[in-house]
Amino acid sequence: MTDGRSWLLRRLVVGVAQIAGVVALVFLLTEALPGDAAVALAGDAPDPERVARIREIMRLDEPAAERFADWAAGLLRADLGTSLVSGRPVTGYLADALGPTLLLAGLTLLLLVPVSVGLGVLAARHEGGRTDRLISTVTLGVYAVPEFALGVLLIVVFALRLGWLPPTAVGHGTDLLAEPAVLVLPVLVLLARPVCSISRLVRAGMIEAMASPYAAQARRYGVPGRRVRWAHALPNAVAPAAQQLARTCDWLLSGVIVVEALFVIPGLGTVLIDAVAARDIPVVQGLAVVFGVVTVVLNLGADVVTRRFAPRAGVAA
Amino acid sequence: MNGRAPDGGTGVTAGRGQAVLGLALIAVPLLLAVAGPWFAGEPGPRGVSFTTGQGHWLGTDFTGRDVWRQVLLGGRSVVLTAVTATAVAYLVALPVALAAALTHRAWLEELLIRPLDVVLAVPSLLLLLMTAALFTPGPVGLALIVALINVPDAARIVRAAAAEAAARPAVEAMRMQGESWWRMAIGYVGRSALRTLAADAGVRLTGTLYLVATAAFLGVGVAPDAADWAVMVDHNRTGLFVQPWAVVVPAVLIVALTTGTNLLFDAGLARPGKRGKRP
Amino acid sequence: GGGSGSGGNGEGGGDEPRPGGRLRAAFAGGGASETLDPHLTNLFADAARAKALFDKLADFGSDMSAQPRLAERWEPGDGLDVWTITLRAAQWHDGSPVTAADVLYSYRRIADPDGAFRAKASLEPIDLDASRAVDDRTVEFKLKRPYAEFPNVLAAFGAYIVPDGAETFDSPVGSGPFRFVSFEPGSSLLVERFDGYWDGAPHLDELEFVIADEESARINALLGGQVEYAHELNPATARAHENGGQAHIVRLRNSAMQGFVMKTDRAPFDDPRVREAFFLIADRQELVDGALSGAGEIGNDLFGKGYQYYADDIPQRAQDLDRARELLAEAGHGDGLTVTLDTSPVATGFIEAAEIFKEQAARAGVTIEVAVGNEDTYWADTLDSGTLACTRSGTMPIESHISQRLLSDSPTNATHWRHDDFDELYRQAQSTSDEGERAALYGRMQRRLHAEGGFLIWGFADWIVATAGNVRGVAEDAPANTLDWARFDRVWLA
Amino acid sequence: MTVARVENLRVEIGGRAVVDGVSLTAWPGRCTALVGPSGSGKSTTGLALLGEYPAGARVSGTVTVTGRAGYVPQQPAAALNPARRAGALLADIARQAGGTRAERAERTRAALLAAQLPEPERVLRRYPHQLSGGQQQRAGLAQALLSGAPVVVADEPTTGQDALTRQRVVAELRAVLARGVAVVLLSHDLDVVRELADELVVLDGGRVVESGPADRVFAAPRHPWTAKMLAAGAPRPAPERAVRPPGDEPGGAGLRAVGLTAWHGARRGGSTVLRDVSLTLGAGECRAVVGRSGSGKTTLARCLAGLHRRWSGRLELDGVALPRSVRERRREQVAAVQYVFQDARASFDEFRPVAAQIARTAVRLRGATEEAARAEAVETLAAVGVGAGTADRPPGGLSGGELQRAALARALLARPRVLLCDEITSGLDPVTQQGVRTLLAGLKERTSLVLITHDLAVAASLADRIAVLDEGRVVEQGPAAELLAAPAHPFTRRLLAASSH
Ligand SMILES: Nc1ncnc2c1ncn2[C@@H]1O[C@H](COP(=O)(O)OP(=O)(O)OP(=O)(O)O)[C@@H](O)[C@H]1O
Ligand SMILES: Nc1ncnc2c1ncn2[C@@H]1O[C@H](COP(=O)(O)OP(=O)(O)OP(=O)(O)O)[C@@H](O)[C@H]1O
Ligand SMILES: [Mg+2]
Ligand SMILES: [Mg+2]
Repeated sequence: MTDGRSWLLRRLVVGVAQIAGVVALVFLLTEALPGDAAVALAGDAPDPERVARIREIMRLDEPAAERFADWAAGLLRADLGTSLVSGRPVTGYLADALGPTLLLAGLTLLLLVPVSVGLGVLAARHEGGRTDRLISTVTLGVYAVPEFALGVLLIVVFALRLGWLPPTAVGHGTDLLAEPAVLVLPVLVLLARPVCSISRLVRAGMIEAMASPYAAQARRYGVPGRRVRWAHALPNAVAPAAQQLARTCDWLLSGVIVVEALFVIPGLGTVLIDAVAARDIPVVQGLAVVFGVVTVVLNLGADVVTRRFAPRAGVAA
Repeated sequence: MNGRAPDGGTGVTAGRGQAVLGLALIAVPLLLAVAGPWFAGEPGPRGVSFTTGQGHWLGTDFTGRDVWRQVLLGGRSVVLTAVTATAVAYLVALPVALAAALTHRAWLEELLIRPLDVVLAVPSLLLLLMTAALFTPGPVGLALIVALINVPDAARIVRAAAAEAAARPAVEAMRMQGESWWRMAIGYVGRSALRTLAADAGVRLTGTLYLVATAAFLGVGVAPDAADWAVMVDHNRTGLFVQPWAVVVPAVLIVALTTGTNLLFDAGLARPGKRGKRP
Repeated sequence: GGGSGSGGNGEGGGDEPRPGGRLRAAFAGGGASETLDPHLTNLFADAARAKALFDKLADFGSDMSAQPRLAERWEPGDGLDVWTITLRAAQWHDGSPVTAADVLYSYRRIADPDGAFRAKASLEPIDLDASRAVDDRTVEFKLKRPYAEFPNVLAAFGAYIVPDGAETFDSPVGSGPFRFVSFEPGSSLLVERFDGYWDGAPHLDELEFVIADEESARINALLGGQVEYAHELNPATARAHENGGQAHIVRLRNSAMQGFVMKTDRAPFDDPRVREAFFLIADRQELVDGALSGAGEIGNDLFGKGYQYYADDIPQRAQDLDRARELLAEAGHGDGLTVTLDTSPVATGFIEAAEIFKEQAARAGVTIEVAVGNEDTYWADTLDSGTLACTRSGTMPIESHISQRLLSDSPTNATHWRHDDFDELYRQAQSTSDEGERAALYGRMQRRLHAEGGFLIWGFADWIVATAGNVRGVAEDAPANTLDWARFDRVWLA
Repeated sequence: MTVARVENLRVEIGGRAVVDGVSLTAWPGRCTALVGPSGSGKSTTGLALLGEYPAGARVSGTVTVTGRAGYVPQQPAAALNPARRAGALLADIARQAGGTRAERAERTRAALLAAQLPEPERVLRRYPHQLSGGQQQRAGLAQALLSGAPVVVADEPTTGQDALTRQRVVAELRAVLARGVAVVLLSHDLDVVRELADELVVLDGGRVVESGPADRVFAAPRHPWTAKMLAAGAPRPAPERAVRPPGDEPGGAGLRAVGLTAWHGARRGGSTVLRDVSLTLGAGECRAVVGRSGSGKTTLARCLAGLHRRWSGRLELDGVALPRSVRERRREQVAAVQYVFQDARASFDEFRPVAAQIARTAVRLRGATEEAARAEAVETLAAVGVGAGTADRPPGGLSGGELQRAALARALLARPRVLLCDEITSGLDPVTQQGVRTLLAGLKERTSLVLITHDLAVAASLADRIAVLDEGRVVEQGPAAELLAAPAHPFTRRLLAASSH
C-alpha cells in the first residue's frame, strides 16, 4: 500500500510540527501562569528583595522569548536544559521518572487490553442479558468511583486488613521491580477506569458487528462463535477502542497523578505537578517534549488501526 | 436435527431488564437532584467537621456543615454541569470529526484534527490550572472549559467510529442526490455510529463530573465548598475514615446516576430482535 | 545542653532506651529537585534531614527560647552589639573538629549577596566583615545594632553550620547525630548513627527519611508497617486512629498560627474600628472546629501563644456581633460592607476558614467574597495586594515574628503595619539586657497589636504526627521546627 | 431421502404474511428452483431454510434441515466483511473440514477456481470493496462450494455475471449437483432455471401457486403468472426501439469522455482498470456497455458520475468540462448525470424509509417541496412497480428486486439528462423486467442512457449502440443491431455465443 506509506510519511512530518506546537503551547501556558520560579521558591516568605535576587540568579529577568529561543536551540542539540530549582539536567529528571511510569503503564496495558476487550466482547455477546448487565453495572460503577476512593478502599482491604500486599511503594524509589508486590494495587486502580471506557466502546461496536450480515454469513458456515467474535466481528469494532486506548496510554504517562501520590510512586505525573508548582519551566518543557512525542506516536498508532479496519475510507468519493 | 415449530422468538425483551435496572438506579439521584434544593431549608449551625450525631444524621462535612443538606443541594449542579459539558463537547466534536471523516481532502482533515492533537498532548491539569489563573469563569464558563478539554478526545473517537460509515455507498448515493452535508453527516454517518457515541458519551459524562470537581478545588468555576456531589466527594476525602458518609453518599449517588444513565442508553439502543434462530 | 528530650510515648515512657534498628520516617517532600544543602532548607522534610546531618549554633526550645547547640555558650558585650560565642568540642563526620572558621564560612555563605538563601534575612543584623574568629573555638560576632535576642539568629531556620569550603552536598559531611549513607532526591535519604556525636550517639543504627507527599500514603505506610513515623497528618485521620491502637498519634500543640491578615493601610481596614469589628465577628471555636476539625486551640489575635514573652494577661476576645455592627456603623459601614477574602488551597484549612468566616461575617452584615488564588504564588500575591487574606505561620520567637512582619522595614509585612512608635518599642527591647524590662516592652507591643493590629489570629493548629507502636522517645510537647521536633537521635525502637 | 424440507411455512411481519403456507423439499443431487415475481418471498423462504427470519417476524410451520446449509446471498457486498480480506472467511471455512495448512489452501484455491475466480491469490488478498460486483458474488459462491454443505441455498447466484461466466457457474452448479448436494436455487434467470432445476416451485405473493417437476411446469404452466413469466422470458421479438441510421455518430450535445484511464490505489499504474476509453453519448441515445465481470464497467460509470476520482482524460457535458468529483459539481450537473448503483441495498440508508430517501432527490436537486417530492416519489415508485406501502419501510424490509427498482426511481427523480444504469434489471423477474425496460424506453425522449448489463437481450432491446469492454479497453463498439449481428472482435463473438448458448 504505497498509499499508506505516503500517508505515514506525511503524518510523521506533521507530527514534528505538532511536537513543536505542543512545546510552544506549554511554554506559553506556563509563562502565562501567575508567578514564576522565584515566587514559587520563596513560598511563604516572599521577601521582595530575595525574590528579585532569585529571579536574577535564575535568569528569569531576561525576556521570555530569549529564554525560549535558548532552550529551543539547546533542544536541537538534544539538550533539554537544566532545572531552575535544582540546577540538575532535565534529562536526568525524565530518565528517573520514566522508569516507574513506563513500568506501571506497561503492566497496566498488558492487563488492560485483554481484560477490557474481553469484557466488551462478553457483554456484547449477551447483550441485554444478565451477564451484560452485570459487566456494565460493575464497570460503570467502578468508573464512577473516583480513583483516590478506590485506591484507599483497596489499600484498606488488601493491605491493611488482609495484609496481603504492601499499602504503598514508599522508600522503593524508582526501583519498583525490587518488590513487584507494590505494583499490584496501583495497577488495579489504574485499570479501573480505562477498563470501563474501552470495554463499553468494544461492546458497542461488537453489538453492531455481531448483528451484521457478514457475521451472520460466518455463522452460517459453522465458524465457531468465538472465531466469529474475535476474528470477524472484532476488527469492525476496534477503531474507537483503539483511539480510547491511545488516550489511555497518554493518561498513563502523564495523568496518573492521583495514583502516583497515593502509592508514592515517583513517576512523570509527580514530576509534572512538582515542576508546575515550582514553575520550573525547563522541566515542564522537557515533559512537554515527552508528552508531545508520545501523543503524536500514539495518535498515529490509533489512526493506523482506524485506517486498517476501515480500508474503504481513503477510497470513497 | 428434529423439526419443531419455530417460536415467535423475537427478542424484543432484550433491553427491558436493562431499562428497569437503569430506571431504578437513576430514580433516586435524579429525584434528589431535581427536588432536593426545595427541601434543603436553611443552614443550621456548624458542627465540628467530620463528626456524626447532634442532629446531623449523615454527619458533618469538611467544614462542619450538615452532609444531608449538602446532598440535597448538590445534585442539580452535578447534573447540569455534566450534561452541559458533555453536550457541548459533542456539539463541537461531532461536526469537526464528521467533517474530517467525510472529506476527501487530506489537508482539510489534517487541518481539523491535528490542532486538536496538540491540545491533547497538553495535560488537562495544566489547561485547568491555566484557566484558573487567567479567568474567573462562573459555573457556565467552567462547563465550557471542561467541554473544550473533552473535545479533542471525543472528536477522535467520533472520527474513528465514523470512518467506515463515511465511506459506504449509501453516502455516495446521498452525494448523487445532492444531499445536504448535515443530513449525510449527522443523519447517516452519525446515526450509524450512534451506539459507539452513546457509549462514549455515557462514560464521558462521569469524567466531566470529576474534572469539574478538580477544577473547583483549583478555584475554577464552582466555589470550593460548593454544594456539589462531585466536589463533596473530592473535598471530604480526608475524613473518609472518621465520617465516611460525606464521601460515600454523594459517590453512591453519582455512581447510580452514571450507571443508570448508561444502562438506559443501552436499553434504548437494544436491538429490537435478534436473528439467527433456527427452528 | 538544651536537649530537654523529654517524654517518650505514653505507654512506654519509662523504658530504658534500646539501641539499634532502623527507623523510617515519612515526610511530604519537594520532589526530584530536592537537595541536601542545609542552607536551602525550605520544607519540613528539609529541616528534618538537615537536623539529622547538621547542627545550628542554637535551636529553639519548646517555648521558643534559644537553646545552645554547637555553641556551648554566648556572651554579649556591654552594648549588646558584640557577641562572643564559644563552640563545643564537636567533630565533623570525617573526624575533624568543628571550628570557628567553619562557623564564619557557613554564615558568609548564607549571607552571600549573590545567593538567595532563606536565612540570609535572619543573619542581616550581623556585620560579617567585622566578625572574626578569636581562636579555634571562639567566634566574635559584630552586629550592626544592639540586639538583645541575638541567640534567635543563631537558631534561625536554615542557619546550619557546614564545613569550611563545602559547596556541594551530594554526599554531605555534617556534625549532626547521623552520618550520610545514600540519597535519592524526592524519594529517600538513608543515614546511619554517628558515634562521635557531641550530644551522645543516637540509639538508632539507621534512619531513613522517605518522601510521601500524599497524607493518606503516609498514614497507610505507617499502618502497613512500611514506616515507623509519619509526619503531618490531617486531624480527621488523627481522630480515626487515635484509639485504634495501630498507630500512636502525637499532637504537637501550637505548631501553626492560623488567621487572617487585614491590610491596615487601605480601606476599609485603615480604620481601626473596622479591624476591631472584624476581631469581634470571628467565632474562634467555630473556626477551630470547622477549619481545623477541632485539632487546635483558639487564638487571641496575638502570635506565639505559650511562647516566651507571650502576653497571656490580655483577656481572650470573644464573638460580639452587636458591638461589631456598632463599630462598623460608626466607621460608616452601617448599610453593609463588602470585602474580598483571598484564600487558596496552599495550606490545610484555608478554604474552610474562608467559607466559615464568610458566614460569620454575614451575620454582622458584612458580605465577604471568597477569592481562591493560585496556591503556588499565593504568598507573593497576598503580600501587597488585596485587603483581607488567609494566613498562617510556623513557629518562631515572638521577636522574629515582629521583626519579620511588623516593622516598617520588615521584609514580609503583610498587614502593612508601619508605625514609628511601634518600631521604637522594638528597638528599645533589643537594647535592654534586662529580661524583665524586655518582657514589659513586648507586653506593650502586644497590647497595641491586640487592640488594633492587622492580624486576626483565630487559632493555633496542632501538628499531628503518628508513630508505630514500638517507637519511643518522640517528644510530645515540641511544636514543629523546634529543637525536639523530629529529633531522631533521642528516639529508639522498643 | 430429503435433506431439507419446509412445511407450511408462514412468516408474518407487522400483520402481513410475507410467506404463507410455503412447502418445499430438497433432495440430494437434485435442484429445487424457487421462482416468482420480485417480492414474492423467495429470499425469505430461502433464509428460512437456514433458520433465519427477518427481525420481528412471527413464524409458524416446520423447517427441517440435515446438516449445515450453504448460502449464496442475493446481495453479496453485505455478506463480505468490510474490515477483512476476502480470504479471511474462506480460511475459516476451510478450517472446518480440517487438514494441513497446505491442504486447506489448496481446497480454497480450488473452490475459488470453481467459482470462476481465475486468480485466487489476488482475490484472497483483496478487501471486498476492491472486488467488482460479480467478483463479490462469486466469492460468496466460493464460500458455499468450499464449505461442502449438503444443501446449498443459492439466491440469484448468476445475476452479476456475464454470459461466459454464467455459463461456467451453471456448469459448476451442475457438477455440485452431481456430487449429491441438494441445491435450492432462487432465481429469475429462466435460462439458468431451465438448465438446472429438477423441481420447480412458483411463488406469488408469498404463496405457492404452482409446483412440480421442472419439465412439466415449463411445458405446461398451470398458473397464469407462470405462463406470463415464461412468455416474458422467452426469446424476445425484435427490439421495439426507434433505430438510428447506422453510422450517425451523435453530435456535440451530451456526455463526452475522451481518453479515460482509471486506476485504483494512490498512484497511476497501481492497478489500472480502464485504459483510454472514449465515449460520446448523444442526447437521447442509449448506449449499452457489456463485458466480462470485472472488466471495468462499474468503474467507468463511477468515473462519469463523479464517484471515482482516480482517472485521467477529459470529461464534458455539452462541451463544458465536468468536475472530477460529484462534490464539486454544481447542482444541475449532479442532477444531469445520475447513477443507479449496482448493489442497491448498500446504496440506501438502512435507517430511513426508502420512499423518504427517494423523495430527497427531488427536494435537493430540483428544489421541489417536501409534499411534491413525496408525491412524485410515490408516483415514480409505482411506475417501477413498487407499492407505496412497501417503500415506506426501511431498506431492510424490501426485497432485492424492490430495492433495485427503488434505486432507479431515486435517480429518475432527478430528471437526469444522462442516466447511468449499473445492472438494474439483473435482480428482476422477466415480467417486472419488461416493465422496467418499457419505462426506460419511454425515457429516451429526454434522457440518454448508459446501460451496463450482462444481459445481451436487454442490450439488444434498448440500446442504440453497444460498447464492448474487455480488461478496461473498448474492444469493439457500434450500432446495436450490427454489432449483435456481426461481431467483429473475437471476444464479442465468444460473449455472444455464450449468451445464446
Ligand atoms: N422486514 C419486513 N417488513 C415488512 N415486509 C418485508 C420485510 N422484509 C421483507 N418484506 C417483504 O416481503 C416480501 C418478500 O421479500 P423477499 O425478499 O422474500 O422477496 P424475493 O422474492 O426474494 O424478491 P426479490 O426477487 O426481489 O429478491 C417483499 O414484498 C418485501 O417487501
Ligand atoms: N479499490 C480497488 N482496488 C483495486 N482494484 C479494484 C478496486 N475496485 C475494483 N477493483 C478491480 O477493478 C476491476 C474492475 O471493477 P469494476 O467494478 O469496474 O468491474 P465491473 O466491470 O463492474 O464488474 P462486474 O460486472 O462484476 O460488476 C475489477 O477487476 C476489480 O477487482
Ligand atoms: Mg430476494
Ligand atoms: Mg460492476
